[in-house]
Amino acid sequence: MFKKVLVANRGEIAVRIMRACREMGITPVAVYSDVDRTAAHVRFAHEAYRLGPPPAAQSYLAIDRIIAAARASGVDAVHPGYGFLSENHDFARAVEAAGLTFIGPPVGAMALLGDKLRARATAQAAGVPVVPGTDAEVTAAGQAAAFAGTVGYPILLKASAGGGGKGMRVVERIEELPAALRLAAAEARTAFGDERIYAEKLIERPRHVEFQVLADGHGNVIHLGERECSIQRRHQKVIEESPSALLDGNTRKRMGEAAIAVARAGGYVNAGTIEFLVDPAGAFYFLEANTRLQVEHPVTEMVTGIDLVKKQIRIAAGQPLGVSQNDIVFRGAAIECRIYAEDPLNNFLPSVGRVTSYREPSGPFVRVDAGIGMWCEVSLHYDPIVAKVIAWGRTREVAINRMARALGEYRIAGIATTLPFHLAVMANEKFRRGEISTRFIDEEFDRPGLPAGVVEEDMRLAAAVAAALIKHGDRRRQAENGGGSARGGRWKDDGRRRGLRRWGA
Amino acid sequence: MFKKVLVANRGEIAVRIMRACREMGITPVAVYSDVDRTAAHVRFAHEAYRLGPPPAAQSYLAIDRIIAAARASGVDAVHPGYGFLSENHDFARAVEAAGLTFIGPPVGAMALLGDKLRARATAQAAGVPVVPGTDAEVTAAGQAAAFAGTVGYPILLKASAGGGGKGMRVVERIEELPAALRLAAAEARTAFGDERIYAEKLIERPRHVEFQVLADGHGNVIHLGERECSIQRRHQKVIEESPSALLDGNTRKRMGEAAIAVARAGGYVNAGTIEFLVDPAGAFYFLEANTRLQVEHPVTEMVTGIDLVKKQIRIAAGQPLGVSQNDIVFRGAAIECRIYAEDPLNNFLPSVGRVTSYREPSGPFVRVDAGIGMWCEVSLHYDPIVAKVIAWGRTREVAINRMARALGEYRIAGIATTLPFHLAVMANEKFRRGEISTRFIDEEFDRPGLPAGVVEEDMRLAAAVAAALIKHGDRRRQAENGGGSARGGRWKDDGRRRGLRRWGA
Amino acid sequence: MKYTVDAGGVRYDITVEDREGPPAVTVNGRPVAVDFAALHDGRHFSLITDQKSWDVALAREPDLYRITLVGRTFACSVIDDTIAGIKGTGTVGAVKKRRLRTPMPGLVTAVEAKAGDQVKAGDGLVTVEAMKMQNELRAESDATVKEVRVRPGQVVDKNDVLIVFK
Amino acid sequence: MKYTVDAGGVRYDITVEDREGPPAVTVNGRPVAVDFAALHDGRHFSLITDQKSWDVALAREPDLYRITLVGRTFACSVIDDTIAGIKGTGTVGAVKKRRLRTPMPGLVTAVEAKAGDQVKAGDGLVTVEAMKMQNELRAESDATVKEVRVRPGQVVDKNDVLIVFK
Repeated sequence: MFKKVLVANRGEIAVRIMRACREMGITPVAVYSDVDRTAAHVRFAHEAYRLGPPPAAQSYLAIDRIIAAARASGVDAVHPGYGFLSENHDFARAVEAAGLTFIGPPVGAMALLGDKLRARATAQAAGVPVVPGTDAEVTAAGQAAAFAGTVGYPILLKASAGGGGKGMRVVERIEELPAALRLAAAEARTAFGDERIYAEKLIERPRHVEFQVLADGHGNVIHLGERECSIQRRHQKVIEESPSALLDGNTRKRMGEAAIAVARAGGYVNAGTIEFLVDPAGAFYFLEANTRLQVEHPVTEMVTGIDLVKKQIRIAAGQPLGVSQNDIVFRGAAIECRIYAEDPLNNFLPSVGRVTSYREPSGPFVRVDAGIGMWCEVSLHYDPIVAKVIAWGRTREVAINRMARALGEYRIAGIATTLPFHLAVMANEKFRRGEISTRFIDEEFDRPGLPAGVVEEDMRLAAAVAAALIKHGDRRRQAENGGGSARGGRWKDDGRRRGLRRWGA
Repeated sequence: MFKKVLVANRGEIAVRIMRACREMGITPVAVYSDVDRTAAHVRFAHEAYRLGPPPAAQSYLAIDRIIAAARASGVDAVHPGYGFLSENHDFARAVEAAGLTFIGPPVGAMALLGDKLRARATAQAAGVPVVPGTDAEVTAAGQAAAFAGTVGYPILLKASAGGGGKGMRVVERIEELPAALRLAAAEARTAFGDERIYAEKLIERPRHVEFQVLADGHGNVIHLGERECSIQRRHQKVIEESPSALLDGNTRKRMGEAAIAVARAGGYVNAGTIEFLVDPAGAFYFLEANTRLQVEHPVTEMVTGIDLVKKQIRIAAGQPLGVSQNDIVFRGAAIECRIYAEDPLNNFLPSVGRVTSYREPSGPFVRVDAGIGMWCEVSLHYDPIVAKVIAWGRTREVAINRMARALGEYRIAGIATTLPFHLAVMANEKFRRGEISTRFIDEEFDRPGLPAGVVEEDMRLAAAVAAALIKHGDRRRQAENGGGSARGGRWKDDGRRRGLRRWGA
Repeated sequence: MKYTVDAGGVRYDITVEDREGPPAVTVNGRPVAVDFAALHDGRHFSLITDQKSWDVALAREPDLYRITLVGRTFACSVIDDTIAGIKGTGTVGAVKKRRLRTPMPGLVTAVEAKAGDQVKAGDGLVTVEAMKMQNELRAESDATVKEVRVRPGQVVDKNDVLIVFK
Repeated sequence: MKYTVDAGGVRYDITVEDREGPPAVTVNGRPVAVDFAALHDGRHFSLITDQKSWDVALAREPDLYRITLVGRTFACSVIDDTIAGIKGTGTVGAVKKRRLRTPMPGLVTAVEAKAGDQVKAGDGLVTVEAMKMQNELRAESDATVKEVRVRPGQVVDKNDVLIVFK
């Protein structure tokens, strides 16, 4: 087993991976950009190496600097987390060239399944249904129009190297095709350095269901059930759950087998995810493969009891899986809410700043994977995800109620977060009934409502009373201090500390 | 179902119960003594009522004040937690007399099983083995001597109304008997207002194994497996786990059946615990019953997935259990560490003061039930337990490693806590092998060692360097501020805020 | 002492009178039993209003208290009537914002308004790239653009004014 | 600048020299690469020593920094050699404590020493009841009792002196 692992990432996922390392007796090593010098993942690590200035290209995407840190620290292996370099073949190759182990799939499988056109071909060859689409890239509007003629509009143009909604365009009418193709290709070139675009039939009101697979280097491949990830905004998942509320046992079984078939066909080893779309009629289609740990992996951990990061590490170290498909027992339901540093009351605009109050929820069957803490600075340089809250329950309803309780306990002040949005979703009747699709947020949330079970007027009044009493205290201290400025720095700080204690008994 | 529940307790268990209430849509109501005005359980509640001054007799033990708060708030039911009034028949009667529901067993069952002599008789009648002892109280040394003549010394004198080690005396030789009996009776009279003492054979190097039972008002009684609670100090449990590392399947089955038999014989309804001693040869003996929620209930929740507080509330509301014995599936292993405000490096002396730094562990399969938080004051008025850390794993070894990781993450500054002691236990080879008895701490911990995997010298050196750098910063600011006192209140506070930022890049 | 509080757009008239024990408080003329206790840092409070318990966190900004209660933050501005000398003349309320400010630092990637434009509430005005996202800043109410202060490619800091309305 | 630090009973001679970037630090003569960064409140720090990362929390007491690292708190006292003017003469070390103080407030329930007694390390001296427990305070080292300042039944406050040794 490895003695020391470098985590080539930041934020909650770096902390998550280091937790697994510590539990396994492995020394976790952090890397950081200047803006992250006091970030949670640095303070959590056993060793820490500076990479460079804040821009990712000079820090978390700087392959040579990461390799240099890995050499300096003498690690055995590198875990890439998600995002950043996690799906970058060049990085995986560089890690191996340095004589270290890349904790992820083999380079070949990463390249094959990471390319959407090749992945589709792999799935089809394995007998797994794919969304009707073109087998090759489309370079002219005429090719796409011909395809649309066979499946009907709307169609979807997608970047073969794509991800995260980039290089993607919905085309409703033939007239839109030339411009859409040009724009999608341009976006894809900018985002991925690869302008190949292909066309798919647009599945309307689909649900996004993915299967977690685990494969070792000894030919064992199993799946750990599905995750329902239909609650999305701007093509980004915001709430995930396992199991899916809508999958019947037979479909689940067939999809699980399909996921294993794709992984086998792709020569996959390590933890990976096979994504499907499920149409309103219940038919499923292979969508793409994610050749890395997913943000939403905790919901699978909660229902199976299996620590996916530890499995990743053991598989990378050459150990066999140690569990067979029959050993996987699913218990209850788990939900994850991704907490973003965005203001849900102001059009989800990003929020940056310093965390001035911080308290995490805990208690029965609640888990928080966070990358921030008290006094942390949330900067604009990286992904706005600051934490994930995961709740488990014996039923989906219990998990939802527990999540609402946990979200209410979570206090993050100083920056705006999506906590109120998630509270509103947990209280939404359609969500509670499981009536969800990827259009759920657009259809249900013009702007989010209020937490369930709390009367808004009461709450607002309490805030107003608190504000008046704080002002009152400020004024009184100002008077005591001889009329100095109310915003006078240390005088007020000191006054606040001494003076604003409790009135009366 | 109840709409509103008053929690007649404080600290972590009050927060725990309120969490269950919130998840069930029940409004939780807190009561507090003056010293607890800003305590976690008050801030967590939806409503809060003052009881009186800090001494428990005038607050958390003041039945009339609690009933008055219950009436004023209009609750349907009262949850007593553990300790305080949880096993007090008068309180249960007063709650019922006020037309409210007591969330606990019927008064009759509480009285029967709460009395050790009557509980022993009940167990014997149900065919459950008890520790050899006298069937009635012993009032003269001669009676105890006669009993010792049949079972041999040492014997144990115990208060029939007892608990928490009070009114308990080990007697090694006949000469010690008269004084021991007199002292035990005096202690019992002071502690419980009941001086009845009986004698038991002393089981040497026993293990303490208890079974969680759940009984509804419809005749259903099940058990949720055992908890091993052998790691004790001063007759108080400090680490508990489920399952027991040493119980074989057959013994587990027989003990579970015995626990159910005692509960049935006692007419028990609600959640309760049947405690056994297991001798080194593996024989088990009924010890006593706890007619309330136990401190260590979370380990059972983690392995069964059942929320015991919610079950308590539903049972009290008259609902049937909803699960049968066959529905109870045990998964993995869970451990709980009780974090006390005591200094393990200074003979476990109590530590009081203000919490000046606070960060809870979280992440996969870690749970914290805490009654403190940032800026909380830990006073000398109540029990020193401030939090519980619970870790789950697929195996006991995984749970232990996870607990060690979680304890390392837990940061509580401003008061001393038993965190370093627990870290040392998790690293102890005998503990890891499951070689434990109630004498474990005495035998293994003259004084606790250091956290596993951390080299003490490194750590101490880092602390020394930090201290020098802090002093250096203080000095520099002092110089800048024109030689003012280094402990000059606001000047230094302000300087600390502005000045002690990072040096260089 | 009289205070006028704007809590997230709703106005309250609140009086606070010191006395032995907790102060006497009225909200819009109605007495409210209040017990207000600060934790040591002066940034966290426990407020009990008519027995309802609130866990309060405070972030101070210029002319603003951000008050965080369970899962929800209210931007509260307080006018101290005595000092302001306006004694309940009702000047506080939903004041139309005359400037569009950026809530985060970033790069301006698009400007979709020009001086003289009549814009409607919800219209996209300026797009700022931050955190790998294109963030469209929209008009909060109908207004006429007086001045556009940024152009695409410009780097802006948090709270910079992008557009001034008439 | 030279500092002598007693960290939980072990002594370190540490030098800190300011320069561009992180200061130059030696510990017992050996250079240590140090990067020390404070969080906003000045009570939490991130310390990196020779690439090892430490999450540090500070509690200040008179003449004492309590430094909390992972799962462990060290009581650190620092002598600033320049100010103290003793420049490494070795006066810091395991200084025998001349007083027995109570670490918590409570009620004295037993006193088992009297003036003139020779006590040994570990001997129980005074029992203080607090948190429902009887807490026996013991001698830290062999000593002779000079004065007993409390009697059973007396209420004591945290850090009160109970016994003075010769």
